[in-house]
Amino acid sequence: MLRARQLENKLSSLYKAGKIVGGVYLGRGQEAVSASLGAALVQGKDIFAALIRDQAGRTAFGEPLIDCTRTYLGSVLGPMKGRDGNIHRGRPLDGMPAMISHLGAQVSVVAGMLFARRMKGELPGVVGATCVGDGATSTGAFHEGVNLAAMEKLPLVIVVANNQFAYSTSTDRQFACHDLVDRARGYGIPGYSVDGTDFLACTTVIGEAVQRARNGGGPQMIVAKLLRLSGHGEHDDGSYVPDTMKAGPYGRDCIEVAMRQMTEGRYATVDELAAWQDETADEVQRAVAQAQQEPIPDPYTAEWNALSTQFFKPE
Amino acid sequence: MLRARQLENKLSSLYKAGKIVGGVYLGRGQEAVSASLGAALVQGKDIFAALIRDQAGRTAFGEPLIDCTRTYLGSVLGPMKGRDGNIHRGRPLDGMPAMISHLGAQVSVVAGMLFARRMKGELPGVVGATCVGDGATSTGAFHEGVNLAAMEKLPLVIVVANNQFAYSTSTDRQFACHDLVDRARGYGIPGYSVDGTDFLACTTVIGEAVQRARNGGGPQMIVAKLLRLSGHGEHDDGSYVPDTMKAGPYGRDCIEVAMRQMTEGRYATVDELAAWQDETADEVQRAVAQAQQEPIPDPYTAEWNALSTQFFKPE
Amino acid sequence: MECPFHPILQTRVSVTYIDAIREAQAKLLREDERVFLYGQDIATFGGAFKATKGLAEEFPGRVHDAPISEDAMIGLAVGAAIEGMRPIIEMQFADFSSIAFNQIVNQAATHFYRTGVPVPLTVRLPSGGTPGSGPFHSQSMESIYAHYPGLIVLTPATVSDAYHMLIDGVAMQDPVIYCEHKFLYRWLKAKSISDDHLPIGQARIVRPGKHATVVAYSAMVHEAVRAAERLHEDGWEIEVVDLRSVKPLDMDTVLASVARTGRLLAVGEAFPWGGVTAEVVARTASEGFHLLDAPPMRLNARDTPVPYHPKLWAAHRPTPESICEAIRQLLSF
Amino acid sequence: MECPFHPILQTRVSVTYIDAIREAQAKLLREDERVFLYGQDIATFGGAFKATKGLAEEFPGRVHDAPISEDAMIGLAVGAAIEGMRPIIEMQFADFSSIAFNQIVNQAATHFYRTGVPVPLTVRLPSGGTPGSGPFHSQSMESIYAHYPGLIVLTPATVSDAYHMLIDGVAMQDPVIYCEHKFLYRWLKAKSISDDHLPIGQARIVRPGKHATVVAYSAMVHEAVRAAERLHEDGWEIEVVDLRSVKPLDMDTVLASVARTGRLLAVGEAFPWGGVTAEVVARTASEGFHLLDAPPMRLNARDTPVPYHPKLWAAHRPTPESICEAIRQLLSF
Ligand SMILES: Cc1ncc(C[n+]2csc(CCOP(=O)(O)OP(=O)(O)O)c2C)c(N)n1
Ligand SMILES: Cc1ncc(C[n+]2csc(CCOP(=O)(O)OP(=O)(O)O)c2C)c(N)n1
Ligand SMILES: [Mg+2]
Ligand SMILES: [Mg+2]
Repeated sequence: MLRARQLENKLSSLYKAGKIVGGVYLGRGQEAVSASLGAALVQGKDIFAALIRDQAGRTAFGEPLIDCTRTYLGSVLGPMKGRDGNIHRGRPLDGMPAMISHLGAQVSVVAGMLFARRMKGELPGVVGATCVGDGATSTGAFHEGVNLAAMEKLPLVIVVANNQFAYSTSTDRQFACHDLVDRARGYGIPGYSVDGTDFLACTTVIGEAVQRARNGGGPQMIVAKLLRLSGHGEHDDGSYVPDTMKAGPYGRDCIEVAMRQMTEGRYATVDELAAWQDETADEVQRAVAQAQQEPIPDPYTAEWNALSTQFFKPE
Repeated sequence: MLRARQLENKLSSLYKAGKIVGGVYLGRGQEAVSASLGAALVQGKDIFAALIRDQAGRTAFGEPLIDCTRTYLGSVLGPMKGRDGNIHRGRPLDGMPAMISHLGAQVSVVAGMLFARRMKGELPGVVGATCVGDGATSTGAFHEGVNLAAMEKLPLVIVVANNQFAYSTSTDRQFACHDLVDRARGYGIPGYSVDGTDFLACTTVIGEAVQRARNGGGPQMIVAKLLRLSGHGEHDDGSYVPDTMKAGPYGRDCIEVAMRQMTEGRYATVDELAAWQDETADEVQRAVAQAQQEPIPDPYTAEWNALSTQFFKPE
Repeated sequence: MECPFHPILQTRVSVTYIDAIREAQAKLLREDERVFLYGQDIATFGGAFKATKGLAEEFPGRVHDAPISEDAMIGLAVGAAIEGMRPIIEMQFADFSSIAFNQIVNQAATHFYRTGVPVPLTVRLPSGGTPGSGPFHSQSMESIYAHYPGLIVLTPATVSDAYHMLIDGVAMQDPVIYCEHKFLYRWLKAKSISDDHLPIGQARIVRPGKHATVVAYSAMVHEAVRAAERLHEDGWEIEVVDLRSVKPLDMDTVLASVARTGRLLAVGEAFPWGGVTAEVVARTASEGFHLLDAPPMRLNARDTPVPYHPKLWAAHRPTPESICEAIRQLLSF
Repeated sequence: MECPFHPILQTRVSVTYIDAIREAQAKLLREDERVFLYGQDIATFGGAFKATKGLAEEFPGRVHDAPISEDAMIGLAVGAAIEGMRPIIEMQFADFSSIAFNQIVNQAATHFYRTGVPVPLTVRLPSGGTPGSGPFHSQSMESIYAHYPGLIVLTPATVSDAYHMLIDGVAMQDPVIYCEHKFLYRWLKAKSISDDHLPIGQARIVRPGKHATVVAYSAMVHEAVRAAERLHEDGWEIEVVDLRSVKPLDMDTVLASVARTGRLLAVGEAFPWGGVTAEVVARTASEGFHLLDAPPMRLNARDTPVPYHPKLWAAHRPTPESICEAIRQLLSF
């Protein structure tokens, strides 16, 4: 979580300094939710389809920081080799599918991965998880994917981070239901609500849902309420977010809450946290420095191959 | 209802006699639901996007029988002029949009018609309605359409005819929820259940929902349970429908139920119903005979114009 | 050598195009445990066209009825392919793949380029027109998918190709769009299927000739052959090339044929703007300009949706008559 | 005569391509009460590219934020158009129209043919590549939509065309796919916009020449002009044709140009299989074979998804350098 925040702060400065082309999308304010999910999953076994604001979840799941910096900075040594950027990275063979931009589209992909695992005899035991935003719940792909997973009774955990906005669009232009958790019943799956700014609540609720999926309980939906604490991307100042909302219950910073919860609950001392913060700051620095030194793609030697198949011509 | 059943019986024989090319899709068993909806709407004012099994609703809404026979028989005088067939007919300017095959796609079209009516100052007062099957609820288009209508608070009435099958696929391969009516809450709209074989219940529940929409109550969802009493199309004998289901509560014929309800409730006498039946049989006969005499499309004189715009070339 | 067919088939006197598709799937299921089928009404019912008849019983747990969720069906296939499976997805009609368009062109097609991980999945598209099937059950979408990098688009025209290309397509590491023509399903029959077959990526000279080359694919191959037969009566020898796959496109065979004949007509059943015939003619003009003795020609369907009425339908797509007419025009230069 | 621009614009020294799009929408909203705008983040926020900045305030109740439901957005537009409205739908990026693909090609495009009732709706597609935007925010989908009967596909390359073609497109009775190029948004400026303009359906000679014709559209027109300028230094006079709309395709202008030059290069930013360049080359070869003194050529993007890294991106699409090279090759025949 901390690492993610620090990494993202760094990405933001790199973007503002013109070192990153394209866009930078941050998960500020969503770290508690995302990290709780990533931490509840087991790398090498489970599947985590991270979305746009899941740096914290990725880190918690075990994605190395360098994957992030390499992808943002376009290093050819990164998992996407400069072919795709930023949050679109992944390592599908390590349980980390690489998102396409089209919202909602990853839900059925994770379902398919789980479906395959079942055919291979690996279920129950494995969990597949993905996050979506409030806006993504309006997509047909989300609906089809969740419904299919429910019908197939797959161990899919869907975390909906209702951060009150989809880009600039507030939830009243997105849906009319009282609470998105009401959708769960319509899919015939359990739904849970959680305050996304409350780290301990997130770990508990999400951790339990993951456990239920793991034990054969079928798909689980968690709806976390919170507020996006940045613009949609770093090009956006988010000036449309009303001050009242920022001052409201979801406006608090989950990282601060988590730090307090850690110390108050005696999970860690203030000193330990500070030391940890220094350590992660170093790690981030190193990951950025390393990626910056690495080669970027060379169009002249690049392979332009959209297919893995090579068609040989007869002589 | 009666007219629809008789018409459809006739279509079935025409199909079996090779007089209709393509397919014939019947609404047998669904007449009570469909007719209740069609009858609750006002032609010339409301919108009714009929779907695959809505002959009864179309007739009740006021679509002339001849539109049906002309379209099935390919008369150039029909609303589709032989360019499209069977259930794909409509008269969009008279509040009867013409369905495309892709399930779920009509929901947002009706929403758009209502959206326009609102911009033109015709709301509240007007209702737009459409039917979908249990299978169509799995489409992304259905989800996006219902959600958009709910968000826009449009007077859309959605009738889900859960006839236990989508083609050959039973509902356990379609969704996992206990009852499709549970979806309504997730969209933030009221949902009602009704026994689709019970004509009086259908008129009451659907009639009231239409009224609520008309009065500004926003979208309404009605889920009717029933059994499809034919194959998917007349090419399909529906042999996959288990006998227990046919013998079960939804297996009863809504037309028989309706006739009984009419006589028992003294809405009509047995004689009146019999006379009515004769009359409609005549009407059906005339509509078929007329369409059969009419010209079919002539490819040599046909206009091949997908655009209404004519682009003029400069001299 | 004959293929080791399922007993059902061995006792038949002839094999139809749809039999071949069914048998190819049976063989794949039998021989490769990574293969599974997912599609609407394909399990107990055996599919809208019976292409999977009996397979659910024969291969328990390997043939699954899908909900009406084409987008999620392809998403599922991509996910399963990442995990090493070889899903075959049946679209009930090619036309409904429009719902899965995003997952096909953006998820499946880009996956290997983006991540280095291939997604070997096959999408079966029952394609093309039949009388009375109308605007939404008649489409030919090969040109749409071929436009996108990262997809292999197969268009078998014969019973043998229907069989072997499905097997070879499923064996490929990349996403395959397998366009099977509904008109050929039961109409096209073969005595048997031999093991000999061309690899994917090679076109085939169906009928040799020297006066003009007609390039076609899928059902249009048969219409082109009919046209060639008629013209043969008048002494013309028309070479007919079956592209077999539209991506990859075997321009070598096309150019070699045009080198022999000097004349080219490309025939397709799809809409006239762009598409296979444009690609074939454009590439021939670019790569084989000096081979051409006359302007290359195209014949496509008309520029309207596919009409419902059989009379209109028959005039909407190319027919032996209209192909003959086009060839005569081509020969008159 | 100058257009009666919004005060904001009148005081500016120059008008950008995106200003023109904004102003065209303002004018349409002002003058035609049937017009309304529907799209993600277009109301208060003014759109991802600010193409609707301030319009929600200026025209209350006429500019609506959409949910992330591209399929339903186009369904809504079709319904509203049936009812006589003139919706303009903004896709946030052309690439996301893949979600609306079915409603565009099957609902909107077939409506007039099937029912006789036209559906005058306009879909704005922010198209084409920019550095760093990657596989899903860079696509050029004009060829996909142009393949389908029933759609008009506009590809303005200039500030004036961005303005007038949007206005003229919205006035048309049929569904219009308006492909606006993101690279041109702020980079392309004009002093002002005159009222003079060509009708939709006519291509334009951007730069006259006599040695070869380069046919391009959208952003590639500017790359082609740059290439022509470079070659001018070597004494070559290259004619550049801006197609303006890819459907309808003004072959008269293309053929007239090729008649003058004898040589054709078609340049497009889309994927190489099929598409606009194939259609242009195929039709020129068919309809203007005798005009050609050399094999007609094509230059497209490479056959991979659009890469993210600016270095790769720049090598993926045609550039003035690669266009120059192609023209030199064309001239060497
Ligand atoms: C299908 C689709 N339409 C539009 C977009 C453009 N887009 C990218 S992010 C975004 C907002 C997403 O909102 P939400 O799902 O709430 O996630 P958040 O950004 O709030 O985390 C939009 C509209 C997209 N990526 N995919
Ligand atoms: C998007 C889409 N996929 C597949 C089909 C093919 N199809 C036509 S009707 C049908 C079954 C529909 O079932 P349901 O919605 O329950 O309606 P019912 O036929 O039972 O009235 C299917 C799969 C289609 N029309 N549209
Ligand atoms: Mg959000
Ligand atoms: Mg049903």
